[in-house]
Formats: sequence, structure tokens, C-alpha cells
Amino acid sequence: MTLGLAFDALLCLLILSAAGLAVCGRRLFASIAFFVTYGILIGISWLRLGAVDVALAEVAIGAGLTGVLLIGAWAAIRRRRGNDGLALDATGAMNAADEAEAGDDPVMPRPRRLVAAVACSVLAGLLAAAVAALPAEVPGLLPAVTEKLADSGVSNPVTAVLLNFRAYDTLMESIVLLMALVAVWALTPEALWGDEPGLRQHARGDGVLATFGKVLPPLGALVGAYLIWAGSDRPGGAFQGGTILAAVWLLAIMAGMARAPRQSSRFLRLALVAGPVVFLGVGLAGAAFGVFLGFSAEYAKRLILLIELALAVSIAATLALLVAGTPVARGGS
Amino acid sequence: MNALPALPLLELSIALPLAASLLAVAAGRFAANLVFAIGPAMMALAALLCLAVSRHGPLEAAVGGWEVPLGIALGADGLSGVFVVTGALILSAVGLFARRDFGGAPAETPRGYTFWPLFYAMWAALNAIFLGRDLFNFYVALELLTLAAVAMVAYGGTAAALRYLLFALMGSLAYLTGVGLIYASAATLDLERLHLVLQGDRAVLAGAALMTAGLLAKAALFPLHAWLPPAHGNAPAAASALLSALVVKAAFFILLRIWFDMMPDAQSPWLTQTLGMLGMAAVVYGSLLAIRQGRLKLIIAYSTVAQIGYLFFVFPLANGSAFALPWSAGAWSGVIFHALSHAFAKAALFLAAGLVIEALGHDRIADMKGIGRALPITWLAFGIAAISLMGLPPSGGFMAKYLILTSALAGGHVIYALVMIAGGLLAAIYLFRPLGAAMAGDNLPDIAPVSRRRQLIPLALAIAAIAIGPASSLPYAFLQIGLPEGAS
Amino acid sequence: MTITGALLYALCGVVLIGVGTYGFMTRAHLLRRVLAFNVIGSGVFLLIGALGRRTAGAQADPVPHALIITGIVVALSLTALAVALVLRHVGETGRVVLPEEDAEEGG
Amino acid sequence: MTQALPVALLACAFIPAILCFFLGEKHAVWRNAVNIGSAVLKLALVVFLVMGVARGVVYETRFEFVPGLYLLLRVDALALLFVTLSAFLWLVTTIYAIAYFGRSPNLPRFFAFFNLCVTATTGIALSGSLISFFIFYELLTVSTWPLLVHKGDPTSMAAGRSYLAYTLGGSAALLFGIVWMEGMTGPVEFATGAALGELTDWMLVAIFMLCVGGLGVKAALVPLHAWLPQAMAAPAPVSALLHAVAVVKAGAFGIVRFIYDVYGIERVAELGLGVPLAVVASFTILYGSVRALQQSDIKRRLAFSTVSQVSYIVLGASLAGPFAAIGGLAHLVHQGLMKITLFFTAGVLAERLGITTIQQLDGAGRRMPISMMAFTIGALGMIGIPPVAGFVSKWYLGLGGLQAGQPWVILVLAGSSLLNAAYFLPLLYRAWFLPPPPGGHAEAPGAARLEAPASLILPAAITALAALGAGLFAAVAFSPLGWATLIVERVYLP
Repeated sequence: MTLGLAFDALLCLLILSAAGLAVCGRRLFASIAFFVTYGILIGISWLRLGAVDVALAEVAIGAGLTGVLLIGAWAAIRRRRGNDGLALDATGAMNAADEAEAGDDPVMPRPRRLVAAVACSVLAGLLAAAVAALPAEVPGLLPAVTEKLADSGVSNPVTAVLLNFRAYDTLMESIVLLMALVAVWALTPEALWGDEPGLRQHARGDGVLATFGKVLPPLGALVGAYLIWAGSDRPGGAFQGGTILAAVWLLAIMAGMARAPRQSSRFLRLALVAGPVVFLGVGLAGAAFGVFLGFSAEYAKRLILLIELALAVSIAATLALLVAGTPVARGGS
Repeated sequence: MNALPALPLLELSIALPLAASLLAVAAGRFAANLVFAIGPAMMALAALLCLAVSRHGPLEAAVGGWEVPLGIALGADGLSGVFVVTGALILSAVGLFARRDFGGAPAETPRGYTFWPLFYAMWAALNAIFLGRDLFNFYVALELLTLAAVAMVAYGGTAAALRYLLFALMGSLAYLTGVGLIYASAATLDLERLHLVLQGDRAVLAGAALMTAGLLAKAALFPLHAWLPPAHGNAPAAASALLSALVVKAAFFILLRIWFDMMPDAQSPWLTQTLGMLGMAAVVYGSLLAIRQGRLKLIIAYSTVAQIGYLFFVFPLANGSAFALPWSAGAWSGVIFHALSHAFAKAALFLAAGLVIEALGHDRIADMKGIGRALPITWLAFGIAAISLMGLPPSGGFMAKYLILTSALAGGHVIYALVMIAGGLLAAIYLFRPLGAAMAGDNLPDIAPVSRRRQLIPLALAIAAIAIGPASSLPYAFLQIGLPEGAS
Repeated sequence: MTITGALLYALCGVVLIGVGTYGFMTRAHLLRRVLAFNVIGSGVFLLIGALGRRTAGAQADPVPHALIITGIVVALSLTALAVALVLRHVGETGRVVLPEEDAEEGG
Repeated sequence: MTQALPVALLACAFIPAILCFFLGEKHAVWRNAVNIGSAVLKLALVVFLVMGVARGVVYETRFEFVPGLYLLLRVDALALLFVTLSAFLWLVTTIYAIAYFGRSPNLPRFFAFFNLCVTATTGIALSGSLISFFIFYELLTVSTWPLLVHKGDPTSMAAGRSYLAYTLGGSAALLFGIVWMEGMTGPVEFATGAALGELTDWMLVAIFMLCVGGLGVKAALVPLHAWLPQAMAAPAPVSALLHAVAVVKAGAFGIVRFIYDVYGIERVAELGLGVPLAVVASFTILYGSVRALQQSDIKRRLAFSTVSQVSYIVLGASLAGPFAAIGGLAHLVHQGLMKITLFFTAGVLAERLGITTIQQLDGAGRRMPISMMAFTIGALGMIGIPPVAGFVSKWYLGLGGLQAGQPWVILVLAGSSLLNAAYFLPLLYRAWFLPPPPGGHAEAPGAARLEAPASLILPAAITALAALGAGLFAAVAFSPLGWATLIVERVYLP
């Protein structure tokens, strides 16, 4: 067994333990923490698999943003529980919330868990058998991608697939993201429509967050911009870069350096659709010249960069607002 | 006319609603009136598409100019055509109907703003599926569809939306896993290429099984239907109409593509009989539960559970391994006819129910006396749509029933024929109950006014459901264009 | 990376799917279900990605990578909607689990 | 021309249906004009067609649906027999209904479905293939329901439920039988009959039982008749139409078609199905009469009488032989004329004098001489007293029984006639020979000088005269008997 394989085996073991702890952990907060850890470990596994782009996306989106969403939700539920309980001091409220959480999160009785465990093992077993039946060595579409890479306008094969060969998927995906935000906004209470989203974390003027909030954004913005620009020939791209930008923006808002945009802001809405609009527009322009979403080799690089830039702006705005959630009534707190 | 296939009809059918969706996000104020432009445009596109298909046979387009397997292909055959047309008609009608509920208020509201982007995104996703040929693109489109559908359900109830979302999430994952296995095995995602290269090995079968399981959850086939009644029963009328008429059909459509286009030879008796049995169980169970409901919309929602069951009769009755038999095409076409006429009829029923709620403020059958006289056109629309659902002639539902019955009896599947007949009778029981309740009593109930023009929308849809019957020869012939060999 | 290594990760993905499904089935807490969904999701991605690494040379098949990135974004979109719905559900009912199947038919 | 006429005939009823629905409740004049106008137009068309068919022209139209499924409209002699009856009675009933309902609510809906009902009946008559027949048959099922429950009270709703339960069940059996047969024989056209070669004997028997059983629901064959007496809850014009021409007749007509034009009477006899059906019909005839005797409500008594009388048609069809066939077919028309007269009068009695039971009839003849005269003609016809039309059909049926070697049929007919007399004569006796009750009848307010508005009396008078005429002039070529003879000669005895 080579050292590399041993490392892989160890990493898999770690991933599985983290996943197990995240899924079965007794306390929700701990579970979420394990989930974030798990996401980072998965990111490492992507590096091992030679998929740096995926690793970036997984860490930034899969672990990072998803983790933030889950923690935010956990905190919001807890706050609500605290408000529901008697108006005790801070610690008392927390305890009430803990109890409520435990009561609401019953563990299934053992026999049924056993049945579920057996079912899931069978599922995994069947899947494993299917995997084992696959041929051991296949090139997949690698040769095809390599052959056409020169015509795609970019030298990063993943970007070539995402923004050229399968640009149609990516266009739809950008709409999916946008529609997720629209769907979340649909849950806004009628009276609060148009307001700022309900970011609850506010930094004290001299706190850690405020300090970080001043230092990190410029740095982050730089990293994000680099990732977007680099995407054409190195790992990176609109989604990874946009995520970093979103994080930067959120941080700045939480640190009090920027105000969250109002839902009704015309500027915000334009920023949200800019990416998909440019993407679709370029696609339709292509259709006018013969092929929908077809970029002639000559202009491909420029067009893809244009799309990436616009997409990154929209993705950043969309992701940030997804995390920020709907406006909430502020009177209560 | 020869220029028709050169036009980017397929691409535009997807791109136009996408553009409308983006426009609705950017300029929310005009969104509610957008349907006046997009509706006719989409209908024209759909008509041109069908014309092109009937003139030149199945159409194909490589998006971005990249040929499969590297790129993504779109394709349109007869099956795509009828679904695109049905989608365009129903979505346009529902869009017109929804203008009052989602755009009437002077100030922007969360519902009024968010509905229209979701509506057009749904349209785009549906067309992407109807015209799609790429397994992974199906996944993205399905997710877009799910997202829009869940959000629309959430207007009516959070718990229902959550339950729907949880089912859909698991369905998506199963589907995606299946796609992964298929790609790992064949290094392509294109249906037609897959048809050529796929060997029925273990990984492929596991992949197909997973995709099927995921799609069954999204199509709400018994016993994976639990999410549907609360979701369709509580959403706003326009949303329910779209969900029952089109969204569940999209998942079924992909199933057809998988089992008839992609791997017709892999349909084992085990698979076809299982799906057929589940379909029969759905018919019986859904109908019986529909009979027990006290609310109009829940009756209609449970009816959807039942009617979805018929769709799955296609597997045992027109199965790929027996495609040499002459009646298979009948069963296959019959099921498509059923899907289409059910789409129109169900949309009409939900919109009619929406008008009843608008007028009365509730949809309890017991308190509906006299509504038939107060809203005669709505009542008529409900009645006509009910005729089609019951499979009474000359509706589209009857044509479907006739085709399915003939092939069931000719193929010796008597049990399917019996369930089909029983299902029609059960449908009569649960549909005549509200019809009768609306006729009881002579007094005009105290109701909020409902405009005559809006009542005509469900009526038009209901008439369409009937008209599919007498006008069935054209769509029937059209459906045979590019008919998968598994069904011919 | 050897092909054995790729298969190792693929199997890891398979087990993750099993673990996540187990969590989804056994826990009623809605946030936990969302979390379990994400565990399954990354398991599926790992499976797809690892199977794409069965290439002979140093390079992996880039197409699965692109698919996975798309998948990750889609999963995040659905997670965001799910979380928002969970929060609203908690706000409306004060409960973090769904009501029993038949209970909501009246509403 | 030969293609357009059948469609025009249908359109004559269908277009008014749509117009009526969308004309508001207040446009009574327009509605009445449309109804009467189209009824007259249709009658004129029918007369034209009768001329043509008598010369031997065949009018035919075909619409293709999906493969193996097409709508065939074909005007042959048998079709015309039924169409003529329906066109004539429709006009009369329309006039009656307009007067009967006056200004009550929900009339747009009523007349819409009334016309739809007629469309369906016409379609049933003109159907040239089994599946075309089924399409219109179901249209009839559905369009009759709103008429039945028109009043909207619990009794009519219950009647509607019972009606649907029976008829939809029957239709399901019928459809199953049709699809089973057509799956093996291909589309079945009446003109050629089915190619039964593929089907084994047990299948033929099973299909026969499914189809005739399904049709028997509407024809109210015992034990499938229970919905019919309940349906009396409907308004009088509906009952009149239902019993005389629409639903019940559609069932009987269907059985005739099925026996003669699908299986062929020889094949039915070979399979040993004719005699059992004749027995069922005979039993229905007697049972219906006995039950009629037990009723004290006039409309219910009439309803059971229908159960009995319609089975004469089935009896005629099930006995192999031209005389029985002629008698059955003629009775299709005769029974319609007589029964509609009875129902019209019963409706007038109930409306104007509040008479619903037999005891209340005392002295009604003096108060309403014209109506009671009509009633009397109808009742005598039902009993089979010459020269009213009923006698003619019974005579031919009896001959047919002898011809078919089933002499017991005569006993059935005689028994039934006695029973008919037993349940009709007391009514006539009370109406003509007993004095009115001391306080007079519970007359409707605003009673006119006449016994009732002319448009309520006239229809009954006309149909009564027609029933009388059909008997008196039975020997004329265009009388129902003459036409029935023509049909039998043309088709069954080539």
C-alpha cells in the first residue's frame, strides 16, 4: 500500500466519522460544526482527486455557505425559543431553548432505527455493487474535452465545460440560484416587503468582528476578483469567486461598514439579474448569428470573461441575500 | 417554409420564458402584464415547432454548436411537440387567470413580485424538459421546476411546501446518483447516444432504477404521493393548476424518455409489472381518498394522485420487450392522450375551484348550495372538465381510455382494463358530489362578485380537454413522429 | 492518484449516501434533515467525481467536475429555500418538525 | 348534401343548447324563440330525410378520431323511426316546458341540457357504429342528470345519485363489452354487423350479457329498473321526455340495434340468448304492471307502467321473427306517444289542481275535460284497446310470439293488458264518474278561464291525437307500423 493510498484511506475514514457525527450527533449545534468540518475534509478529498475547482466550490459553498445558513437557522430558532420561554436572564432563556430543542428532536425508537440502518446498508451495498461492476479504467469525455479545448477560448477544462461546452446547464443553474432567492423572498411577511433583509448579527464597535470587518473585505474582494479572473485558465471561476465576494459583502454588512440593500432597491434587482441577463443575451446573440450559446473561437475568451464577470456580481449578490434571508420584524428584540 | 427548421425554435422556446423571468425580477411592476406578450409568443413558437416537426420530422439542435457527447443537444419529436403546445396553452391561460391574484394590488407585494419570475422559470424548465435530451440537463431543469413549484406551494402553506420539498430533495438525489452511474458507465449523457451504447449491466440498471425512483417521488406515484394532496390542495388556484396539470407530468415525461427512448430493451417484466401495479394502486387509493374529502380542492388533489396512476399503465401495456405487438402504440398514445387531457381538465378544475373560493371564501362542499346558479359558467367548466376526467365520451379522457382499454384487453391484461373502468366510476362518484352540491337549493348564495371573463378561462381549458377527443386524429398522427421504437 | 484510490473515494461516497439517508430517515428535526440532505449530496458528488477519476493519466475527466459544481450550486439553492421554509414553519407553529401526515388536511 | 344533413340534424339541437346556456336568465323571449325555432327546423329536416330514405337514399357522415375509433352518422330507416319520434316529441315538449316553467329560475341551464339531451338522443338514433352509439349514449347519461336534479331539493338529488349509480355502472359494462368485442373484431358498424368469427361462443355470450345488461339499465329491465321510479322527482317535462323518448327509449333502441345490427337475430337465437332475454322482458312487463298497481302516486304509477311498457320493445327484439320485430319497433313510437300524453297531463294536473295521488283525481274530468280526454286516450292505448296505437303493437307482438314458437308470449301480453286495465281504469273512473271533493281541487292561483293555459293543454292533446291516429291509420305507409314494416322488410328479410 503506497503512502498516498494510506492517506486516502485515512481521509475517507475521517470524512465518514465527521459525517456520522454530523448526522447522528446529539446536539444540533455540534452536528452543524461537524458538518462544516466534514465539508472541509471533502474539499481536501477533491484536491486529492485532482479537482481543484470542485474543492474550491465545495469549501466555499458546500461547507461555508451551507454551514452559515444552518448555523443562522439554528440561532434564529433558538432565539425564538428563548422568546417563547419566560423572560428570564440570558442564560435562563438559553436553557429553556435547550430543553425545547431536545423535546422537539426526538430520536426514533431503536427497532425503527435498526430497520432504517438495515435499509440504508442495503442501499449502500447495492450502490457499491453497481460501482464495482463499472469498468476499472475509462477516459470518460477527457479526450473529447482535450481535443476541443483550444476552440473553447479558455484553457481550464472545467471552465471550458461549464461556460462553453455545457454552458446551457450553467445558464439554467444561474437561474436556479436566482429563483432560490425569489422563492425565499416569497416568504417575506407582507408588511415587511421591500425592507432590508434580517441580518441579526451586529458587531460592537470595538469587537473582533468589527476589526475583521475592516481588514478582511478588501483582502477578500481581491481574492474573489482573482478567482473570477483566473477561472479561464486556472482553477476558479464565477461561482467560487462570487461566493468569496458574497462572504466579503456579508462581513462588511455585519461589521456595520455597509448597509444591507433593501429588497425594493432597483439597483439591487439589476445586480441580481445582470449575470443571467448577460449570459442569456450572449446566447441569444449567438442564436442571431446561427447558434444559440455558440461563441466563435475568436471571441470566445472575451465573451466568457464577460459572462463570468457579470455572473460573479449576480452570484455574489444572490448568495449574500440568500444567507441574509427575509426581512424580519425588529420590534421584538 | 423550408426555413423553419433553421430557426432556433427549440432554443427560443426555452430562452424566451427565461428572459421573461429575468425581466420580471428586474422590473416587477410590469410582470403581471407580461403574459399578454409572452403567452401569444410562446403559443406561436409552439405552433411553429409543431409545424416544423410535422413537415420535416424530428428536429435537433446542438446548443453552442458542440455536438454530443461533449455538448448538450435539444430535440423535438411528436411527443415533445404535444407537450410544448399543451404547456403553452395551459400556462398562458393560467397566467391570464393569475393576474388578479398576483398583481392586482396597487403596491408591490411579496406574492405579486415573486410569482411571475417563478412562473416563467417554471415555463422555461418545463420546455427544457420537453425538448431536452440530456440526462443532467434534465436534472437542472427538474430542480428549477421543483424550486418554482415549492415556492408556489409555500404561498398556501409552509408545512405543505416543506413536505413537498423534502420529497423532492430525496428524489433529486436519487435521480442525480443514477445519472452519475450512467455517465460513469457510458461517458455520455445524451439519450440517443445512450440508447446506442448502453449495455444493460448492473451499474446501468442500478442507475436507471435510481433515476426512476427519484422521478416517481417527483411524479407522486403511489406510495410516494403523500406530499401531493396538501401541496396541491392548499396552494393558490393558479399554482395548483400548474402543479397538477404540468409539473408532475414533467417527471413522468422524463421517465418515458428513459424507458422508451434510452433503454427500451431493458424494460423487464418485473419493472413494468411493478410500475403498473403501483399505477393501479394509485388509481384505487387516490380515488377512494378523493371520495372521502370534504373540501373541493382536496378532492381535485386526490384525483391527481389517482389520475397519475393511469400514466403508469404505459409500462405494462406498451412495454419495450413486446414492441412488436400492434397494440403497443395504442397504449402508448392512449397514455399520452390521458396526460394531455388530464392536464387541461385538471387545470380547469383547479381554476374553477379557485373562483368558487374567491366567491364564497371557502371550498367546503357542504356549504356550496346554489353556487352553480351564482357562477353558472364556472360550474359548467367544472362539469365539462369532470366529464373528461371520468373518461366519458367524447372527451380526450375517453379517447385515452378507449386506446388503453383496447390494448389492455388485446394484450390480455384484463386487470388493467377493470381498474381503468372502476377508476372512471370512482371518479364519477367524487366529481358528481361537488357538482350536485352546487346545484342543490334555489337561492342565490351571498357571494363576492367574480368577473365573467375570468370564468371563461377555466371553461376554455375544460373545452380543450373535451376537444382533444373529437380532434384526436391530428395529435395522434403527430405523436407518431419520432415515436420511440419501444412504443411503435 | 491511482484507480484504486479513485474507487476508494467512490466507495466513501457510497457510504456517505448511506449515512446521510439514515440521518434523513431517522431524524424528524427539519434542520437535521436539511443537513442530512447535504451529506447525501456531497456523497453523490464524491461518487460522481471519483468515478470520473478512473482515467489513465494524471488528468481527471473534467465533465463530472463541471456537473458537480453545478450540482453544488443547485444544492445550495435548495438548502437556502429549505432553511427559509423551516424558519417560517418554526415562526408559524413553534415546532421544528412537520405535523403528522393527516393533521394538515383541514387547513 | 347527404353528408351534411346528419350533422345539421345534430347541430339543430346542439347549437340551441349552447345559446341557451349563455343567454342570461332574463332573456326568456330569445330563449323560447331559439328553442321553438330550432325544434321546428329540425322537424322540417326530418321530414325531408324521411322522404329521402323512403326513396332509398342513405345519408352518411364519418369523422376519424384515433385509429379504430371513428364517429359514423348514418340515416337508415330504423334511425329515422327514432329520430322522427324524438323530433316530433321534442317540439311538443318544448312548448309544454316553456309553459310549465314560466318564470322559474335556472332556466338557461335547464334548456341547455334539455337541448343537449335531444342532441344525444338524435345522435343515438343516427349512430352507424357501435362506438358512435356509445359516445352519444354517454352524452345522454350525463346531460340528463342536470335535468333530473333540476329542482335541487333532497329528493331530486337522491334521485340523481341513484340514476348516476345505475346508468354509469351500466355504461361501464357496456364499454367493457364493446372494447372487448372491437379489440377482436375491429370497429363494428351497424350496416354490416360484427365479424364475429374471432370470438368463441362463451365470449359472445359474455359480451352479449355485458352489453345488453348495460343497455338494460336505461331500458329499465328488472332488476336494473330501480332508478326510474325514483326519477319521478324531476319536473314533469323531464319525466315526459325521459319516459317517452330519451333515456328509457335509448336503452331499448340500443338493445334493438345490438340484437339486429351487431349480432344478428339468427346468431342471438343460435347462442340461445333470445329466449332468456324474452323471459326477462316478459318478467319485467308483468312485474312493472304489478308494481304500478301498488302505487297510489300518479307519477309513480306511470313510471312503473313505463318499466312494463318499454319491455315490449325488448320482447319484440328478442323473439326471432318479423312480426315480433314489427310489433316491437312500432311500439317504440306508440309507447312514446301514449306515455308522453299521460305525463303531460299528470304534470298539468299536479300544477293546476295540485293532484298527485289517485284519490285526488275524483271529478277531475269535469274541471279539465280536454286534458282528461287526452289522458284517457293514452291510458286506453296502454291497455291495448283498439283503435288506439297500443293495440296494434300488442297484436303484432302476439303474432310474433306465435311465429317464433313461443306461444306463452300471448299469455304475458294478455296478463299485462289485464293488469294495465286494472291500474288505469280506476283512474279514468274516478276522473269521469266520481264527484269532485267537497272543497274543490287545490287550484293554483290565477287560474284562467280555460282549464289551463293553452300551451299546457295543446301538447297533450296533440300527442293523444297522434296516438289515436297511429292506431287508426296504421295501414298507411308512413305510419309507425308502416315504417316499422319497411325497416323489417329492408333489413331483416332481404
